[in-house]
Amino acid sequence: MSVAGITVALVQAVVVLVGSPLLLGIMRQVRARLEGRAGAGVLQPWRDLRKLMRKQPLTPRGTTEVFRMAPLVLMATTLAVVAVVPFVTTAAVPAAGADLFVVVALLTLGAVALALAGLDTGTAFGGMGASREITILALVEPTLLVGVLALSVPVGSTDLGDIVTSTLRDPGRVITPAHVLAAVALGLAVVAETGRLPVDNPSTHLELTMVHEAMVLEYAGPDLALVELASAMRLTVFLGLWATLFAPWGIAGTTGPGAVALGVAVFAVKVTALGAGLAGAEVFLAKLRLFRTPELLAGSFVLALLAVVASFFFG
Amino acid sequence: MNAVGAGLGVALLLALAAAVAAPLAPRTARPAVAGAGTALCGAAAVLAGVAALAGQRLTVELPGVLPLTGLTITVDALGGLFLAVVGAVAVATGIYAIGYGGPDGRGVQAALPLFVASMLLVPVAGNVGGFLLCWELMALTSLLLVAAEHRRRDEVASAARWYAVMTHVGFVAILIGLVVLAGHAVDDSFPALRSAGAQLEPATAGLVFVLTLVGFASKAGIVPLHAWLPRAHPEAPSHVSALMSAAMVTLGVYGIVRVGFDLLGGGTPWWWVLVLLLGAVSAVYGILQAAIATDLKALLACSTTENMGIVLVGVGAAGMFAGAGNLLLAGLALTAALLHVGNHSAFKTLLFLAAGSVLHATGTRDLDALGGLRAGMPVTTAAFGLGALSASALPLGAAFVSEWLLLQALVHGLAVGGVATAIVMPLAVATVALTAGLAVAAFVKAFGVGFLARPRSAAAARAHESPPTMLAGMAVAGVACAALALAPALVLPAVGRVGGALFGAADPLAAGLLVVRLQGFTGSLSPLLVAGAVLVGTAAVALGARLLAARSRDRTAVRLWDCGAGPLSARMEYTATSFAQPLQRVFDDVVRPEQDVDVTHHRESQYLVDAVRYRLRVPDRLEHGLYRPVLTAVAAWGRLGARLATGSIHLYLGYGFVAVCGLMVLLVAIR
Amino acid sequence: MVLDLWRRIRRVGTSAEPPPPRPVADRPDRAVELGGSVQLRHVDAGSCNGCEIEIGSAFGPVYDAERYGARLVASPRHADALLVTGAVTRNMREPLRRTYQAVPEPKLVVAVGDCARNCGVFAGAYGVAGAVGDVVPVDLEVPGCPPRPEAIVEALRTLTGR
Amino acid sequence: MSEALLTQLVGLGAGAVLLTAVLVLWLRELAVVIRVFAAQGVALAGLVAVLAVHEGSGELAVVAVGVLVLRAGLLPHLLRRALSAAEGERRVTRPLVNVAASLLAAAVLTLLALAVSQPLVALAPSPVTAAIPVGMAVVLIGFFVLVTRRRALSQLTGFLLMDNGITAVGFLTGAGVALIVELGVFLDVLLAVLVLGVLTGRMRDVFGRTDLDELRELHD
Repeated sequence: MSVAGITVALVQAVVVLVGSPLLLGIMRQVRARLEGRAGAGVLQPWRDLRKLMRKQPLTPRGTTEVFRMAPLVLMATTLAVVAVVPFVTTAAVPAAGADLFVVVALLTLGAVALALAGLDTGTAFGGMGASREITILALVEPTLLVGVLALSVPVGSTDLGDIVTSTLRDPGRVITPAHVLAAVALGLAVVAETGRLPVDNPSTHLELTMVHEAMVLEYAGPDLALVELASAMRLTVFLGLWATLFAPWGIAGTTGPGAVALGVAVFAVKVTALGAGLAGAEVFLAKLRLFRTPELLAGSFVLALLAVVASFFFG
Repeated sequence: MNAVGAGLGVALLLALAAAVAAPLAPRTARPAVAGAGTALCGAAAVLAGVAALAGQRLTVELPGVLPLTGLTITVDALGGLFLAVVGAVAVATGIYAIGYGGPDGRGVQAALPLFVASMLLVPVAGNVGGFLLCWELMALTSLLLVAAEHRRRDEVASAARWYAVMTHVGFVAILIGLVVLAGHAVDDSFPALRSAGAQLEPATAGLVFVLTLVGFASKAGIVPLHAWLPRAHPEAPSHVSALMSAAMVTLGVYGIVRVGFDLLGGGTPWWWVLVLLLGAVSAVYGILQAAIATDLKALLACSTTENMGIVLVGVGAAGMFAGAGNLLLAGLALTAALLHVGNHSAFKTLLFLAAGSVLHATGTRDLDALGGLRAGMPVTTAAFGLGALSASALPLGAAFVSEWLLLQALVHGLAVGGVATAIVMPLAVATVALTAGLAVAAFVKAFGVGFLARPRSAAAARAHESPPTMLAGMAVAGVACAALALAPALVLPAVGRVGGALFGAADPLAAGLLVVRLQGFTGSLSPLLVAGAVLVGTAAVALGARLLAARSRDRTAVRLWDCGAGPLSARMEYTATSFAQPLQRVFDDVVRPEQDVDVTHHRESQYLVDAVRYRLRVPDRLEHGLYRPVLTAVAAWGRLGARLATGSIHLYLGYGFVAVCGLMVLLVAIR
Repeated sequence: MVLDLWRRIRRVGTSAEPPPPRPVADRPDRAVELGGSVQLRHVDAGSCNGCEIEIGSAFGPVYDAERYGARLVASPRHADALLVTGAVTRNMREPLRRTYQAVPEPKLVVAVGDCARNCGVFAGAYGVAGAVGDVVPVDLEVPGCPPRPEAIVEALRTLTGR
Repeated sequence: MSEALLTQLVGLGAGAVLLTAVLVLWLRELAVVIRVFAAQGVALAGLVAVLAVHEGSGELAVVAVGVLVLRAGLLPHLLRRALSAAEGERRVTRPLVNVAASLLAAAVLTLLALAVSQPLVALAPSPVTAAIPVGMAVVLIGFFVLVTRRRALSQLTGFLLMDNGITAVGFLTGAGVALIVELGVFLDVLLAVLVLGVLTGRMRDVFGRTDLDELRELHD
């Protein structure tokens, strides 16, 4: 991994770290406006984080190291993914690591750490959240990997860098049925993984309807800040991955400062647009019952499978 | 006499010595003698296996040992691999057995080293007679060990019965298959079989393959022949469960590879489609049972079925690729499968030993009654955590590397064999993916519910750490897991050579210590870098959080948030059953749980509920569907036979006499 | 169906009223420490639900308390301030105290409504343990039975300072 | 038009047809299902139009217009009328097989269609014939809908799905379906729809619902 590679990785890490709360703020703002409210402003998530960092850290009695470590692992896995994925430029992707299977597995590892923390608290809500999160996680996996298969067949590699460069080389591929189907399938998978509507309602106050929130009910102060920040970053990463796979334009091919700056700008625009669109769509959606989500995921799986078939039979 | 011969000979001698010494030793010393002997024997076997993997060969003819055929010992790379795997498992379990003790009857303690010795002989037997002898010896000794505690618990007896019947049905299938094959060869040595298998007409070859596949699959716990596995493994003493689940089961895979690729020379594609489909079904079904199981050791046993299924997916894919003529990809798929065999042995040993130590400390295997073990037994908790991480195919875990290789093989194989692979591979990928997801669920449940949170029973609250020898046994397995997870390059080149050699292809991958790179395709993985990134990231985040957090306020312990009401009791915690409930409900059509709710009303008024009892059973559907009819039929035959057997000795002798005369008449007739 | 929902949104536009001038009341310095972000845990210590309705409308589109950086959360661990309504009943005395203990420092308590301030009409009634101030330290009080949403919003703004 | 562009367009059209078929299986609300069916008609017409441009045959162009009018206009309209006549019934279908399972079944059916239609494609390999499996898959999925749906109306959509699939296969095999044949097909489909519409009406009069399970009562 070269010096340029390391600098690019750092740039990406900083961009996602600083930008993801802003993305969250924008999405909340869009929602607020569509609901006829004024909204707390784009910077509000950052204010929340700053305040949480200043607050007193608490350790509930009876919890183990797992509870303490989970936020750190969640952040670390997300950062590791951010460092290797070619969000900004394909030139500096490390030889090993930008593999799509590795990326998916790393993101799963973070979610698993948080689920273990939820079980570790020993409260009913923690266990409930963990159980639901893991169930959804298990059912999303086939869609993700089969979608990866569909994207990697025409390229002959599961390496993100190769996929992006080859898509840039012939942009027509983006409107082949394989790509369209895969885009829809992975879009659904992203929604499920990031816990947005209709799979999970991130702004619910009812414990019994929670999935992700229920696992973190025991966290307070800096730990909670880490969890919130990491969740925002995961959202950014998933949206960014989707954009990188299906709209790779603007990703630089070199590590020159100008190219990188442009890449950062385009990345920000793409992710913001996706986030705003997602938030806008959420206004029209109601949360699915937990036991209706398998239908959604089965559907996305079928689309992914059809994408593979299409990529084989229509090249 | 080279290193292989020396290692193997020493191993067998040590095993025999231990088997003789253990019964003679005083009752208290028996486990120590048997355990130490087993461990040393395993160590010697590992040396032999490594030497064989390094390229040494050995062929010994022992005509006197066995009538008619004699016993031929032939050690090649494939055999060496399984020799090393079995030996390594034996080392860990042997050390563990010293402290675990378990049932200390003479026979049982003598059987342990014999079991290991027979398992070591199976992959090196070089002729049909010897192979079958070792296979049967392995079955018998393991049966002895499974039945060890039959006096204490009835389930043990029933489990042993199931195991005995199924393993012998499998043995008969293998016997017929290999004898049919040997019938076409000049003698029963494997080289002769090899040359005979080459010019066998497809129908016969297919028959031989299917027969042996049935036998070996029943040993490997492949659906639908898995029924004995979730019975026998939980009921056996834990170190025996580890030996069976991590070592013996893998020999089924050895048999399939040896017969299918080596002796029959690849055969026709439909064989391998069959193998792949069997593997896929086993993987999903096994892990689904594991995900909803609440018995810790039953969960591990089901996950064995799952892992063997994944291995068979790899083997089947290798066969399909080889049939399509892409030997490089075939080598890659088989390498992935064999590496997964090794990984599975490592983490399954660790998991079963940890589960044994839990059983030892709390006396229960029921996850719903465990929890909060972190406080009482930190080392066991850490060990199980490591094993669970390795088993759930997540980065930093051992299984991740092999499943990554397998997925790479499947992805690149999509277009290799035309429509056939184009239809099978996506399903295979989906299967592996679903299996990985459900494995995460199963092991998060096992670790999170079993070891974290608060104890759910008095026994779990009183749990204490196990004696040092048991911890040492776990440590050995743990080190193996960590090594395989972080530096697969230690073993991958050797395994790759085995995979490539079977198809006469080049090494499918180049494994540097840092990066594992596929040959012929772009694709590389660096477990070390991934682990490093995660660990460095964790440290960095922790540091950053410390710097940013307010220094004025330091971390304080508070009571759990119980919504302001009284203290949370253990009954309010999520149990394994409740954790698995969503999955069980999603897969309702597959697992068909039987649940009944009975509400007893209050004496005064039926509107006041006195108590609600909810019972949930998840029976094995396949078993109900397939085995019940067979069992009832067998029972009917038994009643029929009872009519012949009236108990009069003369009648029995009469049967024999009539039979002999009839035979002679027949001879006269056909002459 | 989606379309006419969209049309309705277009027709209504933002229904939030323009923000009134920032309140002049002096802020508790623990509130200053929070820096413009206050997350609230609402505790019903024995209220008649009048105050709940007003709180609900304070967070509704018209008054939109969220625009000032206040937010209701589901767990006291996430909260900076407790929003307590109603006279504290015997059964709620201990839970209220525990909820207060569960909030990490720095923490504040807002007593919403007359019952919360001085038991209102329920003063001395059977089962009433006292006002909120008798159980946990109160930093801010919102008078009224029930208090108008404007008053609640004003109190929240003195906490967030926006 | 160029080979590459043809491949693209045929691929897109076929993909759209298949996607709509899957959606019919996925969605519960009948009104939405009918809308999706109309979309499929549009996609089918587009496919035929692409072929027409490719072969430069005016006849095909006419057929394309006909397909558009009938399958995107007339049939959905009839279905919608039948649905509005079914006022008061539950407008949500209750399939015999749960949705997730039927989606997986659709996946398997697609793979099956691919397997069986390989020889057909092998006869004349071209970007056009490459899409034949999709037509097959739509036929199978339509049949599946026909088998697993309770309500007469949703079964009707299944039947029409099958017909769309058959039409698609007909055009893609490049057999150049004659205009007259196509018209004949149109007519008898129309007839079938009308007949079934009338039947559902009568059923409603007799049973008050169009749940086909009720027909069992006719046995005795």
